[in-house]
Amino acid sequence: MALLEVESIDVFYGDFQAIYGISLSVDEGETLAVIGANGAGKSTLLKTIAGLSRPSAGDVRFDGTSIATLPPHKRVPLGIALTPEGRRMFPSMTIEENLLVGAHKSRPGPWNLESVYATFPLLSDRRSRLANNASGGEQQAAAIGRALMCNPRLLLLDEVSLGLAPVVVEQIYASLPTITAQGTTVLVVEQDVMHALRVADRVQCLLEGRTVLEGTPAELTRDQIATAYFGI
Amino acid sequence: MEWANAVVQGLLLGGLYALLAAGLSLMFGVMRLVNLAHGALAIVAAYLGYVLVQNTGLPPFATIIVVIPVMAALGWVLQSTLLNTALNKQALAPILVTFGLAVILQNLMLQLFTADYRSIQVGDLAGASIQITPEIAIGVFPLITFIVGVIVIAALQQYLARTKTGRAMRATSDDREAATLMGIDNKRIYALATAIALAIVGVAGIFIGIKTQFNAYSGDTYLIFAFEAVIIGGLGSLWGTLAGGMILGVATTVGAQLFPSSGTLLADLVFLAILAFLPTGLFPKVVNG
Amino acid sequence: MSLALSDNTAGHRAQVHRSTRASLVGLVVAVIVVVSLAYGPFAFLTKGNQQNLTTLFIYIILGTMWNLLAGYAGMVSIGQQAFIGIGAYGIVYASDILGLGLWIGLALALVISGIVAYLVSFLAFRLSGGYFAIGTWVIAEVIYLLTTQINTLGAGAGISFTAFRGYKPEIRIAVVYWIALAAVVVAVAVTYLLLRSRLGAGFTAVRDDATAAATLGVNVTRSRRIAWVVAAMGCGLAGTLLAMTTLNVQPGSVFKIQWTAFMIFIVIIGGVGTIEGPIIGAIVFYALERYIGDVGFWYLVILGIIAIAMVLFLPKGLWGLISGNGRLRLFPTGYRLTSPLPTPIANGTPDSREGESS
Amino acid sequence: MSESQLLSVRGLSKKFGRVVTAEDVTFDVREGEAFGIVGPNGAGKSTLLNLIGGVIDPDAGSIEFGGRDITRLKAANRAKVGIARSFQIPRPFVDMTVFENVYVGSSFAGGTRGQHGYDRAYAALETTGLLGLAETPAGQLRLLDRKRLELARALATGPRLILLDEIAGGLTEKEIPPLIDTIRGLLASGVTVVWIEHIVHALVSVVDRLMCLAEGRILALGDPHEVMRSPEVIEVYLGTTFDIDEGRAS
Repeated sequence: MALLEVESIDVFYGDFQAIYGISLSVDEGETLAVIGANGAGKSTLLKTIAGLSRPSAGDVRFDGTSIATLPPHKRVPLGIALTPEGRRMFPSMTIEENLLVGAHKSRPGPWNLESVYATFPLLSDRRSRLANNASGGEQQAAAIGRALMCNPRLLLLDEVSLGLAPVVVEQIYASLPTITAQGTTVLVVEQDVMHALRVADRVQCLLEGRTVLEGTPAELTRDQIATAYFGI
Repeated sequence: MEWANAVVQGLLLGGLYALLAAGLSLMFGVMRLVNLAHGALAIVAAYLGYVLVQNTGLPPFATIIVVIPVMAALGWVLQSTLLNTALNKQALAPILVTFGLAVILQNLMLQLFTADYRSIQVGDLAGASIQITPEIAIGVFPLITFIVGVIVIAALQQYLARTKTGRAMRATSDDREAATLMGIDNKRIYALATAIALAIVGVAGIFIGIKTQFNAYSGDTYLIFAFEAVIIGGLGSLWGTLAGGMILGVATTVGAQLFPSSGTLLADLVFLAILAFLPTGLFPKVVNG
Repeated sequence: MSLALSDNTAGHRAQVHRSTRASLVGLVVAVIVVVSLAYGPFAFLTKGNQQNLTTLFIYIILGTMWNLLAGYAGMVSIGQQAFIGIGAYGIVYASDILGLGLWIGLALALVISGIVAYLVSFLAFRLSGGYFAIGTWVIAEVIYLLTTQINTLGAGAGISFTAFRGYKPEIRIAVVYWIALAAVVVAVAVTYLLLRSRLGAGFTAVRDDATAAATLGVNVTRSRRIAWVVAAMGCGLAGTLLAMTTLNVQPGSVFKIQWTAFMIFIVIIGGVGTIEGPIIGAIVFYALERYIGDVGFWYLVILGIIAIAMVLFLPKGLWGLISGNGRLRLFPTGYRLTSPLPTPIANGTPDSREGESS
Repeated sequence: MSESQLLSVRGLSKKFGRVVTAEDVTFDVREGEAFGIVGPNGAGKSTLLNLIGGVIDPDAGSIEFGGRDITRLKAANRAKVGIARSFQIPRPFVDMTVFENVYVGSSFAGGTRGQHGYDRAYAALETTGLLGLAETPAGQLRLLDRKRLELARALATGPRLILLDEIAGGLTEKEIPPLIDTIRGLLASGVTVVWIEHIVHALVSVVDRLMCLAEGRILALGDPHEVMRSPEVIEVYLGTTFDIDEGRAS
C-alpha cells in the first residue's frame, strides 16, 4: 500500500506557479528519487509534502489520510521528516543540540543519539562543535541525523549532494542503505542523477514543474534522461 | 571614597537593569519583536505587588508567588492573541501595537492609582547595610536585587541551554521554518517566551517597587535602561546583558554624583558612545543566523 | 555613451498628468478654507476658537511630519519630541535671549532643529526597526536631560517666552493663530511638494523595496536622511508654536513622549502614507481629545485601543475608507500616463491575461 | 583589449570562507552581444553576476567596462555608468504604478528628469510590451509582467549592459516565448545582455555564446549548442560518474 500519495497538486509562491499537477506515490519501504534541473519544482514538492507550502489544488495523503492542510509541526508526529535544501542547521547550537532538537516530537523507533552517531561516525567527534563551524559534509550528515531523530516513517531528502565534495557525497550516500534497512520510506530529490539512480527503486524526472519521465533505473537510458533533464 | 561607593552601588544596580533587559532580549531573540510595553508591564507588576501588600498583608517579597504566575499568564494571553496577530501583519505593526499597549497600560494605571508616587514598603530592610570599609557600605536590599538578577539570568541561561523547550526556543530563534520541521509549534514557543519574559519582568517590577517610588509613567525610564543594556551587551548574549546592565548601573550612580538633577544622563551618554564606536555591542553574538 | 532608447522615443512624447479633477477641486476647496480661516479672526472666530484651531494646526503639523517619516520613509521614530523641544527652546533662545526678535528667532529655531537632526542621524541610523524606535527615544531623552543642565535656558524650571510682551492678549492670540495657519499651510505644502518631486518617488521606492531602489540609482541613506531632517524641522516648527501658545517652555512638557504618541495616533487613525490621512486624523484626534477628554485618562486608553485595532484591521485608516483605498486623491503625488495611448500591437498583455483566467 | 569588448573580466576570484565561488574567471562580452551563463546550482553564477553588478567585491582579478576599470566601483555608481540588472525574484515597488516604477529607473540611475524621463520610461514600457499596463499598480501584476517590469526598469536606466538573473524561472511554457521576444527587443535596441538561466532551452534560443560554470570555474565557453552537447557539461549536470550502463550493471 502507498504510504504517500501526491495527487495532481498545483503549488504557487504568490503568483509564481512552481508545480503543475504533479502526482506521485511512494510505497512503504520504497525509495523514490525525483530528479530534474534546478527550478524544476523538486524542492517545492518536498516542501509541500512537509507542510511548508500548501497546494492550491490537488491532495497530499499520508497513510490514507489527507494532510494537505496540516501545518508542518503537526506532520512530524505522524512520521514525516524533511532534510531541507541547504541543510538549515541551527547555527548557534552544537551538532548534538541540533540532533536533540530533531527529537522534539520523537516517535518510538530505532533512532537516537547513539544510532545516529553509529551511522554517521564523522559526527561522533564533532558533537560539541557549533553547527555554524562544521564543514558542509558534517552539516549534511547532521541534518539527515536530525531528521532521523524523530524516527520518521517517511524521510524526505532535499539535494543532499549540493555543494559537497564527491568523496563526501559518497560517504553520505553510503549510509542510506542503513536507513532504508530500518524500513524507512525515502523520497530523495537530487541534481546528481547518478547518485539518485544508485539508491532509488524508482525515478521520476521533473522539468519546469511537470513530470516528464518515470521508471525504474534499469528501464531508463542516458539519452532519455538527458533529454528530459534539459528539455532540449 | 564617595566614588568607589558609587561604583559598588552601580554594579549592584546593574542586576536590576539586567533583570529588566533579560525579558526584552528573550522576546527579541525568539521572535524579533521589540516590546515597547516592556517598561509599562514592569510597573503593572509593581502596582500588583503594592496592592497585594496593602490589601492582604503579604510580605513584600512573598508577592512574587502571586505576581510571577499572573504576569506569565498575561504574557501567554497577550502573545497568543494580540502579538501573534501583529507579527503576521505589515512590518511596522508590532512596534505600533506594543507602543499602543504601553499607552493603554500607562493611562489605565494613571486612572486607577492617580499620578501619586507609591512604593512597596519593606521596613528596616530598606536602610540595612553591610559596612565593607569605612567608606563603602553595601545595602542589603541592593545586594539581594543583584543576587536575584544573577540567579534569574543564570537560570534562564540554563533553561535555554539544557531543557527541551529551551532548545526549541533557540532553534526557533535561529531558523523558525526549520524548527517547524522538527515538530516545534512556533506560536506556542512564542507564547511561552513572552510568558517567561513577563514573569521575569514581574520579578523586576517588585524590586522596582521596593527600591524606589513609582507611578504610572515610571516604566519609560526602565524600558530605556533595558534596551540600552541589551544593545551594550550585544544581541542574544544574556551574560553580555548582565555586563551591559552593570555598566549602565555604574554610569547611573556615578552620573547622579556628576549631574544631581539628571541622574540618567551619563548612562544615556555612555550608551550613545558605545553605539557610536561599537555598533555590535561589547559582546557581539558569536554567530549570526 | 549609447542611449539605447533614444531611437524608440523619436515618434512619441509621453504625456504625463500629475493632477486629477478631484485634486483641482481639492486645491480650490483648500484655498477657500485657508482664506476663510485667515479672515476668521475678523469675523466669526472667537478668541477661544482661535486658540482651539491653533492646537488643531499643531496636531496637523505633527501628524504630517510623523507620516512623512513612517508612512513614506518607513522609519518609526518615537523620539520626535526632541525636535518639538528644540523648536520651543530654540525660538525662546534666539528671540529673547539673543534678542533677534520673533521672526528671525522662528527661522533660527527651524535651522537648529534641522542641524541637530542631521548630526543625530549618523547615530540613529545605525539602528533599524524596533531598535531604531527606542534609539530615537534615547536620543530625545539625552537632549531633554542636557537641556535641563543649561542654566541660560532655565535648567529644570523652564523659561518664559517674552517676544509677545506688550501685545494685547486678543492681538497675540490672533497673531499666533495666523502664524499657526501659515505654518500648517507651509508644512503640508512642503511635504506635498517634496513627495511630488523626484525624491518623493524615491521615498516610496525605498519603502517598498530598498535593495531594488538602490540598484535603480536611488541613494537610500540620503533619501532617508532628507525625510528625517525635514520631519525634524516640521516638529521644530510645531515646538515654536507651542512656545507661542503657552508663553512658557518647560522641559518636562515640551520633551514629553506623549507628543509622539499623539502623532502616532493621528497618523494611524487618519491613514498612513497619504497627505490627507494625517489631516483627517488630526481633526478626529482633536475632537476625541476635546469631547471625551473629560473622562480623564480613559480617553487615551480608548485611543490606544482604537489605534491597535486600526493597525491590525484597518491599516489604511479613515482616509483609506473615505477615498476607496486611494482612488480619490486630493493631493496626488503620482504620475498618470495619459497619452500617447498604447497601440493594439504593443498591447498584447491583456489578451494573454484573459487566457490565463479562463 | 579590442574595441568591441564591452565587458572584460580578468582572473576574477572570490571565496566565502572555505567555499570557492569564483576561481580565475576570465572572459569578454562584446558590445551588442547576448551572452548566456549556465551551470549547476552552486556553480557560482549568482556570485559572478553580483561581482559584475558590484554587490560584492572580488578577492582578486579585475573588471573593465567600456574600457574603464570598475573593479572598485560601488553598486549604485555601476548603475550610473550603464550596468543594470534584473532580480531573480521580481522586486516591484508594489504601491506604485508600472509607469512610476519605470520612472524611478529613468529619473534616478538614468538621470533624466521631467519630460525626458517620462519619454524614456515610456519607451522602456513600449519595448517590453508593458504599455497597456502602465497605469496598473505593480503589486497587481502577474509573474510574466513582473518579469517584464524588471526588464523595463533596467532598460529605463539607459544601460549599455543588462544582467538578467534567471528571468525565465517560474514562467509557464506559454509565457516563455513572449519573454524571449521582449529580450530580443532589448537586443535589437542595442543593449548588451548577460543572462544566467536554468531553463536551458530558453537561453540557447537567444544567446550568441554560452559559458558553463562549475565550482567557480569556466568549464566550457562557445557556441551554445556545442557547449550543451559537450561531455564535460553533461557530466557536471548529471553527476560526477554519470554512466547509465555502468549504473545498470551494478
